Amino acid sequence: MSERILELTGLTKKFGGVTALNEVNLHVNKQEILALIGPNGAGKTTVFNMITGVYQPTSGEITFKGKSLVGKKRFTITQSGVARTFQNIRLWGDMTALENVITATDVHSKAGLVGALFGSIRSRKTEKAARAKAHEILEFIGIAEYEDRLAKNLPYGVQRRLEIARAMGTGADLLLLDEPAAGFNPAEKVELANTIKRIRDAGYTVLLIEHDMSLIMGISDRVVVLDFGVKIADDLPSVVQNDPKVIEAYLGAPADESGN
Amino acid sequence: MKKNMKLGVALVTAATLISGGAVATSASATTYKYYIAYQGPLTGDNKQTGLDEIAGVKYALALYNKANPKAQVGLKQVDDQGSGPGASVVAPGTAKDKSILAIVGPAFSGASVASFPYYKAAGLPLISPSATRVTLTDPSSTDFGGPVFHRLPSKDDKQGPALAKYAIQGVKSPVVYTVNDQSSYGTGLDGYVQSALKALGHAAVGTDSVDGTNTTLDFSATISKIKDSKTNVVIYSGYYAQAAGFVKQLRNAGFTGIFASGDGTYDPGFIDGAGDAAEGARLTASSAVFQDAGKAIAADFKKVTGNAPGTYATEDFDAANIILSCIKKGNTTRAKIQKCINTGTFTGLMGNTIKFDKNGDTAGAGFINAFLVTGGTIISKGQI
Amino acid sequence: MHTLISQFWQLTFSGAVQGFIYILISLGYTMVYGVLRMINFANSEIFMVGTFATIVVSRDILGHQPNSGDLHGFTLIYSMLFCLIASMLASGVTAVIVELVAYRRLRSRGTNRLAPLISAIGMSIVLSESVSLLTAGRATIAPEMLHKSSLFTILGANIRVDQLLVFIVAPIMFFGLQRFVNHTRLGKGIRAVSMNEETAKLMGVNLNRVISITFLIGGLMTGAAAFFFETVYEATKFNIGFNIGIAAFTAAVLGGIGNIRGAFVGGLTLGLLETYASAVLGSQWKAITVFIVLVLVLLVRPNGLFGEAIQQSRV
Amino acid sequence: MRTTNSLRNFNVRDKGAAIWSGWNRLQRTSFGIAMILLAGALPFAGNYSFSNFLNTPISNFADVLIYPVGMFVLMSLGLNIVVGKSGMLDLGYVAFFAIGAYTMAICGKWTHLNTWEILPLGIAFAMIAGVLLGIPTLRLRGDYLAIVTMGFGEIVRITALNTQKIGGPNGMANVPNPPSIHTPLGVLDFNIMTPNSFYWFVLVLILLTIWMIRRLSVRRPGRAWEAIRQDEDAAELMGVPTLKYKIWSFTLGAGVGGAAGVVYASKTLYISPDAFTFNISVLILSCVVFGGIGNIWGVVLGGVFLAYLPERIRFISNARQLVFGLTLVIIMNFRPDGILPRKKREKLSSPAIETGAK
Repeated sequence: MSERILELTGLTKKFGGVTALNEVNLHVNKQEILALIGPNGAGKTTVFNMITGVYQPTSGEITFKGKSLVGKKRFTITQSGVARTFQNIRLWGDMTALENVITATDVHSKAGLVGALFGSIRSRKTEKAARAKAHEILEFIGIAEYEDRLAKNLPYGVQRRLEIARAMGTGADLLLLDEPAAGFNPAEKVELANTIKRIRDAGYTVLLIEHDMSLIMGISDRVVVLDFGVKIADDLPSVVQNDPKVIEAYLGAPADESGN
Repeated sequence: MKKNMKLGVALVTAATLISGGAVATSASATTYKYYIAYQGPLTGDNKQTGLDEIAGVKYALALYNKANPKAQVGLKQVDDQGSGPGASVVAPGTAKDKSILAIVGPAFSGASVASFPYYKAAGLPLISPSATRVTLTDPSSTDFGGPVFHRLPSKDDKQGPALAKYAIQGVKSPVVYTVNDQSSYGTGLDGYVQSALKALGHAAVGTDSVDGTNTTLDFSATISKIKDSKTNVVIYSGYYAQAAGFVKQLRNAGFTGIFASGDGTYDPGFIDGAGDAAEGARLTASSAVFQDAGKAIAADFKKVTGNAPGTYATEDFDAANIILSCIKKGNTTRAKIQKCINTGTFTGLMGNTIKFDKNGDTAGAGFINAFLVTGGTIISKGQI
Repeated sequence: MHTLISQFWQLTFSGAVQGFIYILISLGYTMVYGVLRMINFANSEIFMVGTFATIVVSRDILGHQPNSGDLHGFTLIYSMLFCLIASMLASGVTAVIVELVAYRRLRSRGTNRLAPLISAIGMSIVLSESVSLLTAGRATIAPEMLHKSSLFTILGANIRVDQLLVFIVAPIMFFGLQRFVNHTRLGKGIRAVSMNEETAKLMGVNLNRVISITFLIGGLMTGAAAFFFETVYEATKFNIGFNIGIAAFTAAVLGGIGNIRGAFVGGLTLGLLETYASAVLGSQWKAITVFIVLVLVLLVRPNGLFGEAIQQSRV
Repeated sequence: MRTTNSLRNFNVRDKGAAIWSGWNRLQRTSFGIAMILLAGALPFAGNYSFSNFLNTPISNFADVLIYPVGMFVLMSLGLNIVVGKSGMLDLGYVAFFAIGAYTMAICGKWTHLNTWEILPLGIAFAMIAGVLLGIPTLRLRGDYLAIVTMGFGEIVRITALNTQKIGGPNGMANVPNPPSIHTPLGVLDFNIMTPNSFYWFVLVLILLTIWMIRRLSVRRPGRAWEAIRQDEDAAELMGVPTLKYKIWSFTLGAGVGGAAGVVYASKTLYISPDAFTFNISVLILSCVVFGGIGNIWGVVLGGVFLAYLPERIRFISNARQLVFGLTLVIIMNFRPDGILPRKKREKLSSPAIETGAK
């Protein structure tokens, strides 16, 4: 059994009287691609929001590399090695693609304000290194040709991929990708699947929310299914695919189409 | 395209306005060899004071130019917004403008202090119609304006005791509450009123500072405190517009004691504003309202300036006349006028004699007139 | 402190009267904020216009003279109604004009949030300076309408008829407005826009119209406040709106800006707080007290007392 | 289509940027030096017939260049760090100006320190005030921050107004002028007869501030501010310690305001609470937005224009504030992003690509 990098135990989140997540247990192994799926409103994004500190869990524990993330500030969570993308793209539109990634690499920069001001050698060095690293990431993702373009002017597909690049820029070990293939055509999806695999092979761990089944089945090492805030399956893709509970969740109950 | 054109039009309009305005002023206004300037608030929150004051200067100047068609004198308007920072902006330029022989003003004490360094350096004589802060003529103070500064109103340290004395006159066991408007004038005067009260053995039982630098008209908390302290004399240090609102609410709240106030309130506007509530108010001031000089001259004033004589109109008229009479005697440099003002003896609108002492106060100043609001008019009760 | 105890009910009553005036003005801020998410900086001048409208109507149209004694009977009733309507209309129309001149063009172009703020500040300068030029910067006195006699004394508090009028009518207007917003088609349109502009547009709400009407209603309420202000204080000046505008805006934020119920609580709280602080610490410290309380409230409740959680991240 | 588009997109800024990017280092440096010299020569403009249209009626041109023009530009640049760079609405910026000015007045009168020694103190006190205000309040967003800062500005003014020890409403007079500076070119005196030296000093402060902003803009702090301004949640989730950088931005802005205050007090020799009203905060904010929020040159232009305009049109005395208000409304309506909007750093030479619509 491989090393567990992230572990959620008994995670519960209530919004007022509504229970969005109920006693969810989940773990992510190092260097695996874990897909988190479920119908709309199942609580997938809520899981992301709690891991990254946007919401505080009502109860339960989140452990990343053996340390609890509960109650931590959002930026310290990112600094400790968890980074995410957003379902609705949230790039910094008035920055270039490269700057978007450099800003993320600043997470681990030691350059201070005074150094920046007086151009200390260290500051100049980190600045150069950051630029090189950001460029490298953009190359890796395959969008380096757009690096001088303002993010808001980029084609949609590039924006989605830039989000991933930005998350990688933070130097995170664990990437949380929230519907990275949304709005993609089949060819783009294939390309994205390859990219994600390459990311995993480069040493990252990926936790993925996605709706596209073929994509998930193609790349995931494991699939976790949520329905109404409860985990109903956690297994290999091929097993989950045939799980009657999962099929019922997706097809059997049309009522859960509402909400998010 | 369209956007840029519109912007262009806007910018061109603005530019025309600026340059056209410059042309218009230089073309329409006759140029004079010599000018006197009025410095006071012509814009901003206190502009009504400035507009009242400049009317007095304009009137004096109109009379002078009519009588001396050969040697006319012009007027420059120096707008300091009644504030120190405003004065700091205009004073250097005014000091540099050699055609200005003397200034009527600055109207406000803070603006005066801010202007002094420039006028002292340029030797530009000043006669203020309304700056009453004591330290302006105190050689030991950093606010001292000598030798260029002169003023006509009497100082707060003369008025304060007089006001205190007049306010409690004839009151059996007076219980006094003082209120100021947080302005430089109001707090200054209030300070002298309070120390005078203490000296008279009737120290104020309480004091409050209402926000008079702005436009608050709600005095309910202050009035509650006044009622709570069983006060029978209230002395307000501040300007007439707020004094009117204050006394109205005070009377409405059932206060039946004496309301007294200083020269900031000594204005027909006080009675207009307060109506019946002004009745019985005791006021002090060192001069008489312009209207006392006679109906005919007051009517002429209005005809010439378009304004009825307002606050400090008498002082403005006198200040301008002092400078003009010096010019008439052939003094056409700042230094000569300075000397003329310092040494001369002048006659005021009310026939009073005006002579300045070495610090710039009117010599022998210190007489304060007492007034009582009776039947909707301000009646003089003589010197106090 | 002594005053606060011995004059407690008197202070509470006058504070509440002041508070009710704040409430009506802060509606001008809060309603506009609700639909536009922008501070209507010109609202203080909208108030100022209302105070002048009251005076112009009563003095120049109805021919009442300042200090010529109070009015009685039928004359009193129609004069007051007439002035109230005039003040509300003047402020309402001014508000609509402000929206047209300062906001509409910028809004339709979807610009940054600060441009409308500055153009509203510009409008506010234009309005107050125009009036200042017309009145030569002088205070203008209103004819007396209601005699300021003490009606009765309750718990040691002296209740005056003009204050009582504000005390009764202002809340009625407030609750009327609340009913209007909650129960009429137009009001629902306003609420729809407040919640989500895009969705409201999709639902077929005419955005420009709703926004104009929101400004109009905010202006009407501010105008009513101006009328009450004149009934109680009987004087105005070109810069009268500045202080009271800031106070009302503070009240709106205190209650939770954008929230109508919040305006009520905020306005009332502010009126009382100001009066109590003046009594205890001295009038000169009242503004500071108010701001310190505001900061403390915002630290505990970052969206004001009744604010919706617009601050919460929407990730 | 193409022509109309390029026409619509034509503006001085892009044109200027295109020329600028075509220059080499030497050309840029010499242009910069020429501009600085030109700015330095500005006080003399009033003396020559070809440039005396710049002269202001009543007020003295060289003094106007210090206050309001120089001070407004300096403060606008400082406020731009807060509003333009990191997107926080600060309506109480005047507080830092006041703290600087009162530091100068108090230390100048009551201690033996001179202006040059007080300058760092004034900046430090303003920055400390910035931190103390920032820590609790910078968690608030948008308009809530606006009102809290506005309150802070008023608190500072009212406290000064009611503290008799520092003059109360009477203010403080006789603030000392700075001592002379001995330069290789001669002695630079600072007194009421030498507005030029003050102007040059303010110019140096302005250039230093511009240098600081430009420097920080292309490094980590600038990126962090930019990220915060554009999407604070995303910034926080990408590991930017937003509160820390917001406090930094607030504090640096405060420091610039404090510096302006020290120079102001030392130049005018007299300060009083009415120099620090809410109106000044609003005016400075107007300069920033009017000129072009976030763009240094726009902000400088806005400060120059809005400070200079009321002085230039003094001849219309009463109506000048009205014209000022109208100018704000008109320009904001037609140039909502200011006269010189924020520079978009996209390289003009990169290949055209279709815009990123969904």
